[in-house]
Amino acid sequence: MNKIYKLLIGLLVISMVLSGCGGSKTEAPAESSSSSSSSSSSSSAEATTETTFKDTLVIAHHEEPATLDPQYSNMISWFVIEKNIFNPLIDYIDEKYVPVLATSWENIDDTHIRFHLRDDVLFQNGEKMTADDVYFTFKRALESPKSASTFKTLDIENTKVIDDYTIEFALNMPDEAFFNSITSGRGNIVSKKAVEEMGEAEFARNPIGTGPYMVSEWISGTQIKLVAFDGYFNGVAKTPNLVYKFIPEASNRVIELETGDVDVALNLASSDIARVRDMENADIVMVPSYRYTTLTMSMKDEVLKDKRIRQALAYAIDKPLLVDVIYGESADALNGVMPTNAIGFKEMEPTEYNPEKAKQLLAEAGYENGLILEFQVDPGSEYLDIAEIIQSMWQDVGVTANIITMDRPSYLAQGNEYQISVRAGNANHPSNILIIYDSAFGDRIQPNDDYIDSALNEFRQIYDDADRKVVLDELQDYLWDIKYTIPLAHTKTIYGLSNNIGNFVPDPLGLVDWSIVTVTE
Amino acid sequence: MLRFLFRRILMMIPVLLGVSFVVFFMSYFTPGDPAVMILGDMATQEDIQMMHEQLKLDEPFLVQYVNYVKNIVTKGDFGTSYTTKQPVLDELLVRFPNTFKLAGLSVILSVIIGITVGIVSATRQYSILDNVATAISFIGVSMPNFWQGMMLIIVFSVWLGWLPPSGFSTPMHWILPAVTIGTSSAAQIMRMTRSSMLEVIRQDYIRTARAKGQSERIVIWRHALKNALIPIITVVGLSFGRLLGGAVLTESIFSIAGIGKLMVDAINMRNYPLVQGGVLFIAIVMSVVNLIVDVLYAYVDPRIRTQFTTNSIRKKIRLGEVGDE
Amino acid sequence: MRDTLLEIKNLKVIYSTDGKVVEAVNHIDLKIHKGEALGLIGETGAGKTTTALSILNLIPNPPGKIVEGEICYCGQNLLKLSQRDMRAVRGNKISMIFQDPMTALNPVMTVGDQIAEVIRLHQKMPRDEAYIKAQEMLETVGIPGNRLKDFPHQFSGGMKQRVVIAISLACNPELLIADEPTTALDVTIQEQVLDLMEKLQKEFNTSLLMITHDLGVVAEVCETVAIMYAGEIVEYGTIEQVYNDTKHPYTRGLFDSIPKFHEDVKRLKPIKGQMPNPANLPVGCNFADRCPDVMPRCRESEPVVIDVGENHLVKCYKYIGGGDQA
Amino acid sequence: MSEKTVAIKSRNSGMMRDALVRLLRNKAAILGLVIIIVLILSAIFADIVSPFSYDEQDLRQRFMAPSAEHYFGTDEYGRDIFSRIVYGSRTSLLVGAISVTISSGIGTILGAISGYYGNRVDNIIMRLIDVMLAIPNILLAISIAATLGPGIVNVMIAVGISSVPGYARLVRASVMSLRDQEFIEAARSIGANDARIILRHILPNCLAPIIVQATMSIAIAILSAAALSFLGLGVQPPMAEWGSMLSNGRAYIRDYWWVVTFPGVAIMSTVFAFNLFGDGLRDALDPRLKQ
Repeated sequence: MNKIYKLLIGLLVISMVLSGCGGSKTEAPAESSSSSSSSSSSSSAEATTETTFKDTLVIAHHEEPATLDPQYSNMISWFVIEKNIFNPLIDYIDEKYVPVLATSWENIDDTHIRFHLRDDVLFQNGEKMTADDVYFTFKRALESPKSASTFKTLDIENTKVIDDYTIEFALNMPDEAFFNSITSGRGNIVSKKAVEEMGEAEFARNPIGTGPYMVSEWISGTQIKLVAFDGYFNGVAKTPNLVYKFIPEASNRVIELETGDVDVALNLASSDIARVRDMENADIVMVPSYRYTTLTMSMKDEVLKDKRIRQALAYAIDKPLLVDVIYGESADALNGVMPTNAIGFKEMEPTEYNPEKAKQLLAEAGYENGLILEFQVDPGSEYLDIAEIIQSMWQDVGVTANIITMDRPSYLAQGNEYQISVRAGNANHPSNILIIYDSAFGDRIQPNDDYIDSALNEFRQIYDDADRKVVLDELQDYLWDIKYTIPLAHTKTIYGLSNNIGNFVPDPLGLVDWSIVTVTE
Repeated sequence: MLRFLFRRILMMIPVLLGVSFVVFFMSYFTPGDPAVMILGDMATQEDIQMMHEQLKLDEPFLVQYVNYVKNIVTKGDFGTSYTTKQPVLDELLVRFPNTFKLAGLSVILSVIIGITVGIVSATRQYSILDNVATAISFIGVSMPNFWQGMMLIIVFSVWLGWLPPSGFSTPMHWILPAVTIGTSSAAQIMRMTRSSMLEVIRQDYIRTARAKGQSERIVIWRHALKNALIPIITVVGLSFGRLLGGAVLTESIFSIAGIGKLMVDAINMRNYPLVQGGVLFIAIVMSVVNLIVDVLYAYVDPRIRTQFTTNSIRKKIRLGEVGDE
Repeated sequence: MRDTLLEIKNLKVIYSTDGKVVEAVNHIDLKIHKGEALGLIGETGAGKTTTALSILNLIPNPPGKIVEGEICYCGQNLLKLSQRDMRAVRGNKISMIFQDPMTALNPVMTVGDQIAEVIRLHQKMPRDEAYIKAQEMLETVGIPGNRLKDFPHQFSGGMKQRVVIAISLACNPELLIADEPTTALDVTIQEQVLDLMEKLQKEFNTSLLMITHDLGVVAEVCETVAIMYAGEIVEYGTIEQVYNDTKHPYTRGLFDSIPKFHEDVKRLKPIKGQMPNPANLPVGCNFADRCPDVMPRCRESEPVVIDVGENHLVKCYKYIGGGDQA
Repeated sequence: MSEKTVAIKSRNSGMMRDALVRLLRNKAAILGLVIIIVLILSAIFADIVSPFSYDEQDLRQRFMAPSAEHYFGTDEYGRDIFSRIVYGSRTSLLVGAISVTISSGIGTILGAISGYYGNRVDNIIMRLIDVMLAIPNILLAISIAATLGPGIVNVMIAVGISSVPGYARLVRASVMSLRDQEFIEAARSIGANDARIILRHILPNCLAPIIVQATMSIAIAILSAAALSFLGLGVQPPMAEWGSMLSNGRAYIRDYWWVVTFPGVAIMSTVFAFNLFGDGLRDALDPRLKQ
């Protein structure tokens, strides 16, 4: 699992080197300024250089958030901005939970967890952050339809504020996933006073958090401008201004990077990787995300209930080719039921591409003369591309998949009234990833499989890593074998970075802390 | 004329009621659940139920509609956006200036180009100039906006570095989007001008004007153009109206915060208050544009002018029994 | 003899469409003297209007083109004038009344604008004065001056033609070309309009080229007359000469085809056959196929124009010696 | 009586024949007609004309530049672009033709009635048109799709209906400046009823703007169909359709020009052909051009 860690470090080094290269490419007289801009803030051993920093970092973002209120957010692209305005109690870095606003925590028993908070944290309105704010944050999370299910095990009635800097969470049941939940953006701590004074609608536009930046100007549909919060507990941000420009077209984010109008372009398309690499002033940084795509089949469907058919469909997909065509280098073929960097991921033996075997299985199931299926596709993202290629691959084994597209709301409104579909998941905790197989989850797959239901319920209650792994591994093996879904690809998050960016630490989801990043002129 | 204006403005009320009802009806019976759209496909049933309550989606159709209209009439409240929780009116008003500017600029541009080229084309029918203009207009109308927009960005922003690739804040930002949109409208206006002018310049009164010794320039621009204007005004009015409803692709490509993308996003999110508010807003704008077009008709063509005054005295006027005013 | 105002010499006009060439006007010669009223008579398609438009150099080009000849006005060839100089002639020295008053006026301009326009073009005068003059003109043609601001659609056909006349006479032209000015009007109005034209022609001492197919109109208004057939002038002379001493068989045919009150004729005698296709004119005399007096040589070569006395010109072999008499 | 009708008939057919002769003499119109016929034939005989099938993928031959094997190159799935354009002519021509027929048909009728009767009728119809203008065609397409199910038919109807207002206003404007002219009075005076006056006397005189608008809007129809397809409301993949080919190719504009260029050229030549033909038709049908 420290593959990712290595990758992160590697990329960091690469980005440093590249930023160095960028400097030398300009052939400016101050050749030595190329010497790692990333470390220049602290180490100025080389007295000859005088690196100048830009006061504004401009980021091309693909989507405008509807709100910057963390408990009312549910899109990664919104959390990307909120990351720089708020902080959670703890974070998950390098496969372990690390303190942020909390200094330490302990399990009192299976259902009670006590957090000790930092006493030096200020909100951007000047108020001190206390346990009251934390309590308030989680209480409102349970009132928000966007966060309630994330914290469904939290028993807010019995959660107690012990003192200003201590809070004890009570849970309905033992829940290891709770830690993961509070690291998610929905667990970002908001200022109780600010919310109550402003009201929700106003807070959504001018949020008050504890983070390094605060909103200074939000021009709807155009950009959000953040300014550094000088009372940030973790040290004032290196760059005073942060601007998120909303540029919906991926190719235009690339152009902005090329023309130097932005310093960073988020969420680039795989087709743009080569172009950015060819640029003199910018480069690509790629890290595995938590996003994976998978083919889902409805277990309410009589045909697909037959495991042989599901297996046949899996054998008929040339996964490496599919992933290469759709994603190029921006994703890897996924052999497992979770993204490879998810907590507790188990790598599986790849299902070989074997059309003969597929035909044979179909014949066994009574479909030697072919099979007609409906492939319902959400027109967004890459789903349609995937469907078209799979359609063609299945055609070779006699399976005709009729693609039906409709607008996204109609698609979602159909619930589980479908045969086959493609979806993407975006999470790193097994509880959140595998919930799609849960009978209680309702839509989509609906296997109504007692084993899965009990295993899902069981493992999140185990706090011991080793014990949990046993249950989880077994569940993953089962899911891989039973093939309610055919996992396809694990995608990467692609950053386009201008060479003047230093000290950049990529995040799988794009939740980059820009306060530590430097931008040279 | 004043009475006519007053009557037309009064007529906007049933139009707006009609629009709001049709849209309300459509949105209510269109598949798709705003709660699911907002929460995403990972939402649980409880989340969705909670959202339904917060958005008051469970009320019957007519109750929702009546409340909606009542809030507008009594409080001027167009509701709040499901997604951003901001007042719908604010959301629209932030974006409208951009849309208006973009529409206005591109219409001005396309009128100047379209009418000039159309006239040149008509007066030199079948000349090389006419053929070239015709060919360019076909390209203009069949070239997709996004393609043209991308090409303009690549040439003028990336290669030449003259103009900014996106945004809409300064006049420099306005050029590329206005050109992108203006091209296809210009092509349409050009074709319409050409055809209309071809009709007109064959008329006897053009020969009369020439026989007076009037210069060709004035014959074309004063005598002929004014007669050819009616269909041109119609097309210009239509494309201006259409553009005020937003130009989705161009807005996306140039990252302009306009009505078009707002509306498409709202429809795709089933953000009904915003959809309804937006459609009402567009309806008002369209009605005003159409009213202006009708007034222009009357201004340009005295025969239409008499039709807008009442019917009974029209006949008398034509018989020469009473004066016009 | 009065001075010559306009002389058309050897004029040839063709129209070419789709590779076919139509000889609309074929080498005609015509003179108009100062103060003279000349009638140009012919069937539809004989080339009358083309001749008239040639004088103002308003033949639509393409498809039309003046290929040969001169049109001399006060000694200068109008066809050689620059566009600019030609415009100074149009509406000023020579003006024209068109056939259809319904379409000859611009529907989107007031009649005042349309009259004042020609005045302002040729007589440098301020706007206000031009409108006063326009009002006078309107009253001259018998329309109340307060209708200056009315639009053409508010006038009846006869009144529109009066407006057209007002426009054409506004600059006191030396030559007025009237192209079937009464054809589109009903009979009572016709009479009024003709009277008006005649009166104004005398009053302003304007020369008049009256184009019509109506022999009666010409008799009423004109002193001299030219008969046109298939792009050529076949007979020319004073009214007396042509009407009382008709020479050309075609002219005779024309007279026979209209009712006469003083003669008791049982049946009208229309001219048999049709005018030859101008795109495909026969060798010899164009009228040969329809001529009651046709002779063999009529089909072999074209007759020349011959003066049969006191400038009475005829283009017919009957009057050229050396041939067999009919 | 019967003789009379025969006579009228023969005169009518004579007029039509004249128009046809004029049309056939117009070289540009013939060129347009030939292109249209070629397009229609290739749509009908797509299976024979195209070297590959529209959905035949070769994932190892992606983004091949135009060559002897693939005349127009291959797309992101290694499908032959030429074949897809040939097959695409089926959907695209249908979308263009049907939606333009819907919009020009309904629009012309509404506009003619509105302009002819004026006053209250005009007011009611035009306010209805204002309502239609305000409703975004995406919303319209979604509701149609909701009633009829997804597919190309919705697109045609939605695009068709959403451009009705354009025709209605255009025709209304022309009719308004025509209806008080003398020839209309004349027709009325000989006892022609309103329908006859509108159909036989007024509409032929405002054909020019209708034809111009119709020929231009074929391109617009094809392109808006693509926009709807992009939202999942249009043709169901892998069916080929020019507009969608264009918009799907947008990501490759800078790298593989042929992916967007050829569908674009296809749309353009269609528009071009319909315009040439439309212009010729207008000229041929115009009685004033006879001499």
